[in-house]
Amino acid sequence: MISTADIRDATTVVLAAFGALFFLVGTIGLLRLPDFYARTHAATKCDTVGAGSLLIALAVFNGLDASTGKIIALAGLVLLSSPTTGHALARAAHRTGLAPWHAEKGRTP
Amino acid sequence: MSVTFDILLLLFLITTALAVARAKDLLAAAIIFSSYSLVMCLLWQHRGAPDVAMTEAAVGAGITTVLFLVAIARTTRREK
Amino acid sequence: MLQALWDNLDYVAPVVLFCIGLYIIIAKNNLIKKFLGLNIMETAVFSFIIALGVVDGGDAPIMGADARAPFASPVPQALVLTGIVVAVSTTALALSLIIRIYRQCGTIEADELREME
Amino acid sequence: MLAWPHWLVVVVLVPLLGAVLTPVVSLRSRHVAPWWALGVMSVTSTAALFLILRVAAEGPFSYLPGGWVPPYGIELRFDEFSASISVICLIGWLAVLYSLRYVEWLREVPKQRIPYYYSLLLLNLGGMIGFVITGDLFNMFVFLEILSLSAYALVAFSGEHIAEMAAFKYLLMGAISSLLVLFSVGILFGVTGSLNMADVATRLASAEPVAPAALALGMLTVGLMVKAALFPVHIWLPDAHAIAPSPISAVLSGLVVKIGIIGMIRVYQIYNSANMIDLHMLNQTLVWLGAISIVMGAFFAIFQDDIKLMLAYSTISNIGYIVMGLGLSTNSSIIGGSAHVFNHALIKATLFFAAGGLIYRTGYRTLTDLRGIGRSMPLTCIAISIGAISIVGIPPTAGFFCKWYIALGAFEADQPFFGFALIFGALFIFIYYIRMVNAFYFQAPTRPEILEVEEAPASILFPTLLLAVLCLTVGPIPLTFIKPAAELLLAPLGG
Amino acid sequence: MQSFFWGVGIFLLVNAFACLWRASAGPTVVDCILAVNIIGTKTLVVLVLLALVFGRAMLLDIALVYGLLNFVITVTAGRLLETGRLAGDQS
Amino acid sequence: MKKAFVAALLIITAIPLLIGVAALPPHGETTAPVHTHISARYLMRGAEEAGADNIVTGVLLNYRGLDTAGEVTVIFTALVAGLAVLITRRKEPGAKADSAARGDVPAPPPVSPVVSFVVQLLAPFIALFAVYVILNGHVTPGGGFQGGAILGALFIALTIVLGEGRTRSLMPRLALPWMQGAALISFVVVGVLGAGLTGYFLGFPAEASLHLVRELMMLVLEAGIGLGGAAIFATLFLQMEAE
Amino acid sequence: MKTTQATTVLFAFWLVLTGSLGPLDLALGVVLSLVLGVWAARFLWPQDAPALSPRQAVRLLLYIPRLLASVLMAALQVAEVVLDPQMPIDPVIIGHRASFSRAVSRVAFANSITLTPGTLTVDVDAETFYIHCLAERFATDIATGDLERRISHVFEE
Repeated sequence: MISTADIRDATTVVLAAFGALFFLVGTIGLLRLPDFYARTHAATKCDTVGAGSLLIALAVFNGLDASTGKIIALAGLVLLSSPTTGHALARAAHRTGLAPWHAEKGRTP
Repeated sequence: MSVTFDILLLLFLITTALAVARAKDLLAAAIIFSSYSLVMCLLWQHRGAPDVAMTEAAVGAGITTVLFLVAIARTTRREK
Repeated sequence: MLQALWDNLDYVAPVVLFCIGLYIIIAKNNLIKKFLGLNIMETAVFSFIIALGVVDGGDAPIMGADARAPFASPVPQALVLTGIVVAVSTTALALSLIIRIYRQCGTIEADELREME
Repeated sequence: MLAWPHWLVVVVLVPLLGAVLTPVVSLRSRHVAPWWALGVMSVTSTAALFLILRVAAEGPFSYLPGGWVPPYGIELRFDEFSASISVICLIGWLAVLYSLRYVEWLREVPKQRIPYYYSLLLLNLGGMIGFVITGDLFNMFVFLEILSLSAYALVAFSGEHIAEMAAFKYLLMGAISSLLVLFSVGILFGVTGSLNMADVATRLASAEPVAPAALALGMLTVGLMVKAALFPVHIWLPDAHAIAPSPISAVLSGLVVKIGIIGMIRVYQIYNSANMIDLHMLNQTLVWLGAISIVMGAFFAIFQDDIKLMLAYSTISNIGYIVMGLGLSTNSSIIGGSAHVFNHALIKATLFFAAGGLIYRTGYRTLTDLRGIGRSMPLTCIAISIGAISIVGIPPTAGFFCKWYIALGAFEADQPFFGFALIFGALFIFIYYIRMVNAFYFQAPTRPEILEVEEAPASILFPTLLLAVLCLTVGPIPLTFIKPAAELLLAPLGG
Repeated sequence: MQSFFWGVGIFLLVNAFACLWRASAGPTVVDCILAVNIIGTKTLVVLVLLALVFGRAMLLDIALVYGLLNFVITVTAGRLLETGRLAGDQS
Repeated sequence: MKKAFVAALLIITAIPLLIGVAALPPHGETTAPVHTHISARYLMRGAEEAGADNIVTGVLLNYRGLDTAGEVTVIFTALVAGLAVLITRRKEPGAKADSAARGDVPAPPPVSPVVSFVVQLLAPFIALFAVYVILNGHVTPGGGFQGGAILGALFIALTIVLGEGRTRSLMPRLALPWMQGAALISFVVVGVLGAGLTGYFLGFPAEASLHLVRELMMLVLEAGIGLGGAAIFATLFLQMEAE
Repeated sequence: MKTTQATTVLFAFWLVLTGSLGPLDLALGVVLSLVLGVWAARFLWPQDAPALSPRQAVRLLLYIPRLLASVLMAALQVAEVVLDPQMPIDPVIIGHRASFSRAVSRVAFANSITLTPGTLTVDVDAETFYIHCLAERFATDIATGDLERRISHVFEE
């Protein structure tokens, strides 16, 4: 017997696992990538997806009530602020003269 | 699970505190301090103190850090 | 003794943090760094006081439809709220002083300032 | 009037509210600020007067803000020790009056800052009053913070070259000590589950583990020791007190360091009545620290040329007297020690006010530069001399009675060594004050122009002389007043 | 479900722990700010998880506060790094 | 030498602390004195006695109202102290042409338009959220101080993206001291009102007929603390930044 | 127009926050969102308001799924790069000229670039967007002006 609660739980688990996976990718990216700009790529994208899908998972789990709106608002906030901070930091780095890493030289010029 | 979570948070706290001690760049130290406050906020949320957690998030991680940033902007970033 | 320390881990961790903060204050020369250390100490003390009010499996002391006993003690939380405000006030004043010191002396390293006196 | 219950909350909230409104009233003209502060202090002093009359008539009483019975709400409690708010109000009032001309004269200070000066001064005084009359441990911490924060800023106020550094040193040590106080309030709360002092005392008596309570006691002692500038942790004091504007030096040296002592008295009262820890070892430590402070403070003071620095070191040694008196914990030494809290406040305020007067007129602050000033500013110098003989402890001045009682206590406690240390310290103090008086009256001026200066203006001279007269006359009064309270200190709290 | 949420929480916390290494090791300050920002995002999700585990919807407010302030701090720090001043001058 | 001193000091601090805290009543058990004495009553009857579902707010504003009055005074002290330390001669009213005096310092480059836009887009929402936190402090976590801090942070963010000139207009000169002192002033007003109603300073009427009044008194306190906190943080930031 | 829209959105946010329909809460919400809406429209957004006409709002709603899809793609691509032991990247910074008349479209463009695979907006001048690409090939979508057209379709027309 599959009840709606089971479907809800399954969806939650899948989405949450998906989000967590992307968080992990983001972390690995942050640790592994060679320079700041590349790390920002990993950070902004994976965090947006990770946080977004985890939050949606939680919203699904929560069902439809007042607090779901808050979770959605949070997801929206992440969707808006994550690329913006990424851009702000990249700009700061660029303006202070941090040069990007190049593959052929294998190091920052 | 809850206990593991707790111990992990405490470890996290100690590590961040040590990272603050270690950072040579004051800006980095102040920013890491904000994440220390944040973890503290998480810990208090976990301990059933949401009011304090919110205050810590708003004041400890927010206002205090910004004040530190202003002070760093007005003085110097390097620690000798 | 060790068993007692392990049982009271939530009290011991603030002590460790307290000592780290103290270490930063004593060992570091930079005034802003010293104040980061002081903030760590303060937060450690707050965390100790919060830990006093914890109940295993306790809920936040906010009554309402979805509240269920037992509750954490509200008094330590009220104390810490006040304490946080005090801490941020101290920090604000100290940072103002640091800015002025830098204006006047051009440095915020304690040993250089001591030489200047 | 006497029975009106709200005086107890008026006396603490009026200065605080006055401080908050100071920037508001001085929006149009900054010259309103001092008069406003004077008015606020007058109201406060009136309230204090009624309170003291009431406590003299009917003994300790309390007020419950919010109407909650003690362990549940905060209790403001007025007992004989709280009568020290009389000194706070008196010196506070005089300091405001004194600042009227003095602060305008400070060259480094931008005029826009001046309203904030009065605001800070009122906050400081309000914090002290609150600290003295509260009966709740955490409330005590809050008021401690109000008064400390304003004190740090007042030290830095003069804007002189190293003022900010002195203030920062003070702030760093003060903040750590406040933290220790908060930590121990937390521990006491953890052990007893209460914050009201009387309630903590009764519950502490039956508390099971002794170690946390002992730890709290130790931390409270260390924390309050820093505020009181006792020997190993006194290093912030000389700079801070010497660099602050003179009226502030008087308030800091006369009143703010005493807050640490009054805090200790309150805390030991809790532990005394709980009777769970043998305080003997702690007392012995305090006596030793007090003795070392006496000798060290006096010794360093001898070598100072700057009069304010000299007075600052002398504060350390006088704190030593008080702590020694408390530590000996015999009846007469406690009476002497706690009476010295009052008397030293008067004496030190006189000295700093007078020194400020000299600096105001001449612009010099070292003994070498001020030689021969006695001829041109006779009244101020008489005030200094009265303060000097009083602090040395020559009868019949205020200082004599206290030191006599403390020495008596040392012999009573069968520790005559400390009695001798006390006399030895007094000898040192005698030497450096003689040096000062000698320079003012009997040496040829190094700076001829100081013979031309006038006597200080009335708003500066009046507080100085008033306090000098009080030094000569009121010495024994605190002794009689403090006696019942001192007996209370050895007896359980709350009866 | 409770234990699953705890598991996810612990997993995210471990992740955040790893990010801390980047924050501490640098090599530049921007890396540090970025890492702390990411720790902030992860922790925000953990805050929401805690709110659901405890079953108190009101705890979501804290996550919202933190989300907003994390943004403000990062922007401020970036600005400080970029120009050495904070207040902008857009007249 | 110094290292040995530091190590010694840390050890003599740590050992007594550890011994002390190890002997405290076991962590997390309901039998500890913390839970059995005053907290028990607060939890049992606080919601009706103090009139706030959030017991912490009840304790802060009602049972221990004087502490909170002291707390807002502390932060006001920090403001006054900061101003007293930071105001320098350069900013005297006569020298209005301030920017001319600083002419040699080039104006800082503007913030990235993206950041600026996003902050401006979020600003009204943040403000609304802050007001929500302030006004709902008695039923949800939060309260005047937290909301004030959020408002302060919003002000700071706006100053960063818009420049000081445009945000200053949020703080008119004549109203500013009132705003900074709002917290303690509202405490005194409510306290005196309480004294009139119950006979005790800061007393909150407990009669059922006056519940609305009690609610209103709490809201005034929260709003005062929030406004005061925000104004103080904003002023401190501006002053430190302008130094 | 601006004010009405801002007020409506703010009121919706207030409903989400309070989650209650009590008359007091509603009245408070109306008053607050009115005040804040007027403040935002007059003070914050005097020139470049983020207001949208109904048609643009519909287009925005249609655009968001595409954006989410491309974020997902971007995350997968990062995962591919990160989990590959060789790390096949060759970063370059390119400049791209795009002219928009409204601030909101510039911001949307910049953030969309950041969220699409392999690209990151580093700096924005009046007209030029400096874009950091993990590899040259990721920039094609932007270089052809595809994204730009989509954005102007939503916000400009």
